[in-house]
Amino acid sequence: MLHLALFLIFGAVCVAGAVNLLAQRHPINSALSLVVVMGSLAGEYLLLGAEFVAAVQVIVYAGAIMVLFVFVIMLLNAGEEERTRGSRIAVLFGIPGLLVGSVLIAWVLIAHSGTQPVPLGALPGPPREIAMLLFHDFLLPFEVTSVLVLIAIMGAVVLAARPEAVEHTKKEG
Amino acid sequence: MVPLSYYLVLSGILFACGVLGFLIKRNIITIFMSIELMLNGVNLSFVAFAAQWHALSGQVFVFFVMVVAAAEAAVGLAIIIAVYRTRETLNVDQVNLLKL
Amino acid sequence: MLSIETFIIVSVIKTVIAIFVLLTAVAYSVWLERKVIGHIQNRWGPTRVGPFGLLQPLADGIKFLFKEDLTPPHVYKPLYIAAPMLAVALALTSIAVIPIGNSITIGGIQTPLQITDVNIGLLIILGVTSLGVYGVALAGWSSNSKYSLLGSLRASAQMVSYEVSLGLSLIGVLIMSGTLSLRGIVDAQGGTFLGFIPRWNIFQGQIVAFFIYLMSAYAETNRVPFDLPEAETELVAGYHTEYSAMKFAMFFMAEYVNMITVACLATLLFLGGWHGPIFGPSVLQAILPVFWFVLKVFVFLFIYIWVRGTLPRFRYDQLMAFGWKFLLPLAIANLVITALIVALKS
Amino acid sequence: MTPNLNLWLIPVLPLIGAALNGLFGKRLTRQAVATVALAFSGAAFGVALFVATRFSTLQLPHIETVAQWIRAGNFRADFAFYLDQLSLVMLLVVTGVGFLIHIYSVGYMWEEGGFYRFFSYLNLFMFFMLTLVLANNYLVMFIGWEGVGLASYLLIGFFFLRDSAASAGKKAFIVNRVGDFGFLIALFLLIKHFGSLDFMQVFQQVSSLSPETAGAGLLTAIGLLLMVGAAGKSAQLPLYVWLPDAMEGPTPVSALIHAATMVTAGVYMVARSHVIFERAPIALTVVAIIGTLTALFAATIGIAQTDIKKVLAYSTISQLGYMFMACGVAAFSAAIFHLMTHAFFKGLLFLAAGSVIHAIGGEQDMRKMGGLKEKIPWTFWTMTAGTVAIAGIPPLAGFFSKDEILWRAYQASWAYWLIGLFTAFQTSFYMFRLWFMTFTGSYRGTTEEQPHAEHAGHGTHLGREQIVSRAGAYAPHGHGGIHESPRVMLVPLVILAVMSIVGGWIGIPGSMGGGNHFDKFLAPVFHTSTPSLNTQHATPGEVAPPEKQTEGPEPQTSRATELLFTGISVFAALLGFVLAAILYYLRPELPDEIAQALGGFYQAVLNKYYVDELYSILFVKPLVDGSRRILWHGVDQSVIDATLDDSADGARHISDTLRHMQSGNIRSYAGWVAAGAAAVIAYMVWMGAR
Repeated sequence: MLHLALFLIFGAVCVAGAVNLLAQRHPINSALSLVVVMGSLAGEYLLLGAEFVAAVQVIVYAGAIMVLFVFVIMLLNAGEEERTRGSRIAVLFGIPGLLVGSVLIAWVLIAHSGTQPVPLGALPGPPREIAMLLFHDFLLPFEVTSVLVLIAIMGAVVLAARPEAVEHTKKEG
Repeated sequence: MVPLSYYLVLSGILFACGVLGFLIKRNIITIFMSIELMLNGVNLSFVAFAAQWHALSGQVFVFFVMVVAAAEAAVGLAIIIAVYRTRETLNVDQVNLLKL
Repeated sequence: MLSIETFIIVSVIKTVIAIFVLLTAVAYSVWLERKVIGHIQNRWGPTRVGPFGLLQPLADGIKFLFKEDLTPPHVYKPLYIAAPMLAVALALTSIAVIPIGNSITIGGIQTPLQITDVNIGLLIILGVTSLGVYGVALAGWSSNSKYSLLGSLRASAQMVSYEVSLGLSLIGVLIMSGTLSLRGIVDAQGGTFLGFIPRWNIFQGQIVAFFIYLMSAYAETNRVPFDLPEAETELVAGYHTEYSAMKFAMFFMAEYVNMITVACLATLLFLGGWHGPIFGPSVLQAILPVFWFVLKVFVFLFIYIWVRGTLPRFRYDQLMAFGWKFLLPLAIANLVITALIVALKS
Repeated sequence: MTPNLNLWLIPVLPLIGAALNGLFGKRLTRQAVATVALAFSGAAFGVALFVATRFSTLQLPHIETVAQWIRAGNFRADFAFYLDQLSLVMLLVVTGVGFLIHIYSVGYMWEEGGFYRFFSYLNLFMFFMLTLVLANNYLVMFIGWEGVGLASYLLIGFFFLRDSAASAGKKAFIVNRVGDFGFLIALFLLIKHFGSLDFMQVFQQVSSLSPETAGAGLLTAIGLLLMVGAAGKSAQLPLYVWLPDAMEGPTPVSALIHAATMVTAGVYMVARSHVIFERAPIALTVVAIIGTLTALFAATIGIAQTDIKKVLAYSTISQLGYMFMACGVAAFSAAIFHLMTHAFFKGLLFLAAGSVIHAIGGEQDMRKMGGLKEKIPWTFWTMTAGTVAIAGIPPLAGFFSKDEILWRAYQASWAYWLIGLFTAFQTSFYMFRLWFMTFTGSYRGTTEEQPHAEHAGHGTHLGREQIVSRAGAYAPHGHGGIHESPRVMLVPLVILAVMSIVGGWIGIPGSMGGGNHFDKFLAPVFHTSTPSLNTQHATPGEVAPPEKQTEGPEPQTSRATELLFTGISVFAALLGFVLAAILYYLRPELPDEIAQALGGFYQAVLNKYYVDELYSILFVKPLVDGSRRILWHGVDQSVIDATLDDSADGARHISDTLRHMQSGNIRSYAGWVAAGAAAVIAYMVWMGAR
């Protein structure tokens, strides 16, 4: 009972945040509502027992990635988005397509909703086991992603640095 | 006790919101956030299925998704900065040099 | 096992006590700071209100409360108002998982000296502190003034960068103790070597990590020598330039709460928590651990103030270079070495 | 347990040499190139000799598998080498003669451009030939088979700036294709019916079959097809036409490839597959007939030729005919024997002819030679040895082998013998004709002032190499004037001369008190035809079982007759000598009168019976025209190209309209993606629902 209530609360906050993300016209509001979504998702994870995932969700997503977003928004001093009619296709095809797709998926889920319920804290993901999986079974993907991150860092530096800045650092060596 | 399908519906809704944002928003940064939203929706389904099948690997995949998302955010935001520097706008409708 | 009701009641009581104690501590750490800085700078510090100015914090509080709460024009109101609340709320949240002593039994109800004991307490603290950035950033951005914006940009950049080395410095300790629960970490530090050296992590080779943590913590809390966000000489008062009265007080509180939080964290992770010589009658034995804990936190805070009284401020590029080019590699090296040693031992 | 002899070394060594020369030869000096080539071919020869010494210790056949190659279901073909008496003989012949000719070539080719190219090709040829000889299954054999074809193509067209050379190379290649076609089909049949190409397995299964004495069958088909391949490679009727043109290549090449080794590959192959042939009497008869006719036919042409190398070429063809005749009468060991001796004296003859040409500055027309005896004594004497040997005058090599063949042929059918005898007569006639025209009488050429025709001919080719060659040219011997060849060319001549004198003595038939060791040596290879004995007797005019000779002492009666026949063939040879002497030494004006008398027939012979023209009318022209009209203009241009172009245009038009989808607007793209995703989901749901 409490479980379902918590689920519904978090879920409601989640959906509200997502909708708000779309409704808001100022990027920073969207960003904050996304943070809210992530926070409540962390709550959902806790309900599912994935405490470690929840914590990392908060630290990485809310604490790092979204901070980056906010940071960029502040840096570029992005204002309200103006309403331009750029793309008819997005409206003509995309939204109907999206509706069709989601309706179909919903139908499938409802049709097969005979899934047995998940108890509270169904699968506790203690850091130790996750570490075992991450550093033992999934070692190769882990390393690959680390390389990916490295590349991403360098790419970000190269992309964002002003040419003259790059020259400057080159001179400095 | 919450049926698994609830979680899946929730993640589906989040994903759909992400797609919708991609479709209707003009601001590059917001569109980018929509992507993150989709990723989150997927993550939720990952964790839900992990709980369903008692397989921790589902949660591990969430970490991979997060890492990818982080990398993507770093590069993407850098790109956004570069675009803004050259085009003086964040409106995707005005960043359409790729057309024929 | 407690029933839900008692659990909730006990939790509420503990929360109230914790917040009260914390805010008092904040108030008196401000007082302490002014005193110590005063003496360092060969002044007296506050003396007028009460003996040794002991009531000074109270006076300050009252002043803040009754000041006019003015909102400058052109600010983005929702966030302008939300920011300080966010800051202080997050700051207070992180205290929830900090244990200050072993569990005690009162009226047959046995409860830990901690609002709640979760086995990923450390992660929660990290998460909350990482969220603390928002308060600063939004405050600066929403108050729509260049000083605030610059201050907040600096603040958020600084916090994000130093958070990395902070987290990395902690991982060494985690490897040593093998748990994420703060209580577990403290328990892992019980006992002594050779009878007289306590088994604190700082004595177990985490000394480097400790100092990395120290510096990162200063940066996290925007304290001297890393107080760039509110560098009076450059940007009037940094991100809270436009704030006044209670909103400003909230930031003020948030800063000191954060100080105390990191001090507690340092105590728990490096200085052996509430471990210390236990002796005397049972009452004393019940009190002593808490006493040791508070003592250590106090020492840490004193160092904070001492540093502020001593060191000059960094330049911004120096700050970033220091964080990324010195602390981070050092932390990684420490982590690797610790991991190797532990692996070789086991 | 048999020791591992590392047989793979023997082919691979020349390959290494070829690679070295081919890759780096351009930068190396001629000395270095020659050293490399000689070193590696010599090494191969050395290994072959070593193998020969260890041969007695082996249990035969000795098979060494180097690597797996093909494993498809039950079918498997490995890179494996197969050593028995037969392949040992071939091995020694190929490596030995090959090595000698390598040495010779150093002197002969010294001032040609593309020196390194030549030796690289030559080593490459050695590699493939040895692969062919040592192959353990038909597939590896086929590799070598094709490889030697390639090498001969490259070497015939060595002076590829001369159209005649280039086209000769092409001709050789294409004609060989016809033969290889037959060979391939034979291989397919083998795979289909025996599921293997491995010699051992195939032969075991075959020998379990009963001979197809009554009517043709599978084995007959295989045999005939193999014979087609052999005819292509060994220049038998009707596929012999490429060999005379192959004389466009440098003379050492003619000696090595088109006399000593490659052209005998067909004989070797037939001998190797003797198990099949012995059970396909019809095929065997065909082999014999083809061989006989070829021998006769080529000999008659050879009589009228005036180009020294052409004469030798046709004589090669006819000698090969002999070998096939021997195979056809199941006298395989005799065939191989003749193959060996032929390798000696024909190699010798070619090299000597090369020496002559070289001496008088590239002139190949015998009518412009004469009286060279004193001028180039070494060449003269060695050539004499070769001529006598091929003419079949005892006790030289050619005599024994040819005599063996004739005797066996007689045992099979007197017709073979008669034609063979006539051919032998012709052989000695035209060989001595060549001999007289070249060395006796008075010199009819004018070499003093004319430059090296052959070399001048190549003077045009490969400017850069030409410069190099000029740089190194004229070093060994100054030009102008008739001169003996350098020692490096003479030594191989002498060795081969000796071989062609004594080479036959290892096969002296029992009738002449010899032990006929060669036959006995090869006996184990060819003794598998025992089961087919009786049936062969049952069919008159059919193969005489070789065991008659190999097993035990032969009956006295046949010995007397054999001696008689020997005498007859020797007499025929001498007759040819005398006739040649009369016509070309004593009364040199006679031949023209005879030619006048014969008239048309002489013209026909002179023009090789117009066979080339016939072929070009029958096959070449229709093929070319058909290809041009139908395949090129018809199919290629108006069907394939047209469809291609039209589809390309269509694609361009469609994309011209479609590209408007690419508005460059991210959201539009997102829209497409969403629609597509919806479609995919719908499809999957539909599938799931069904």
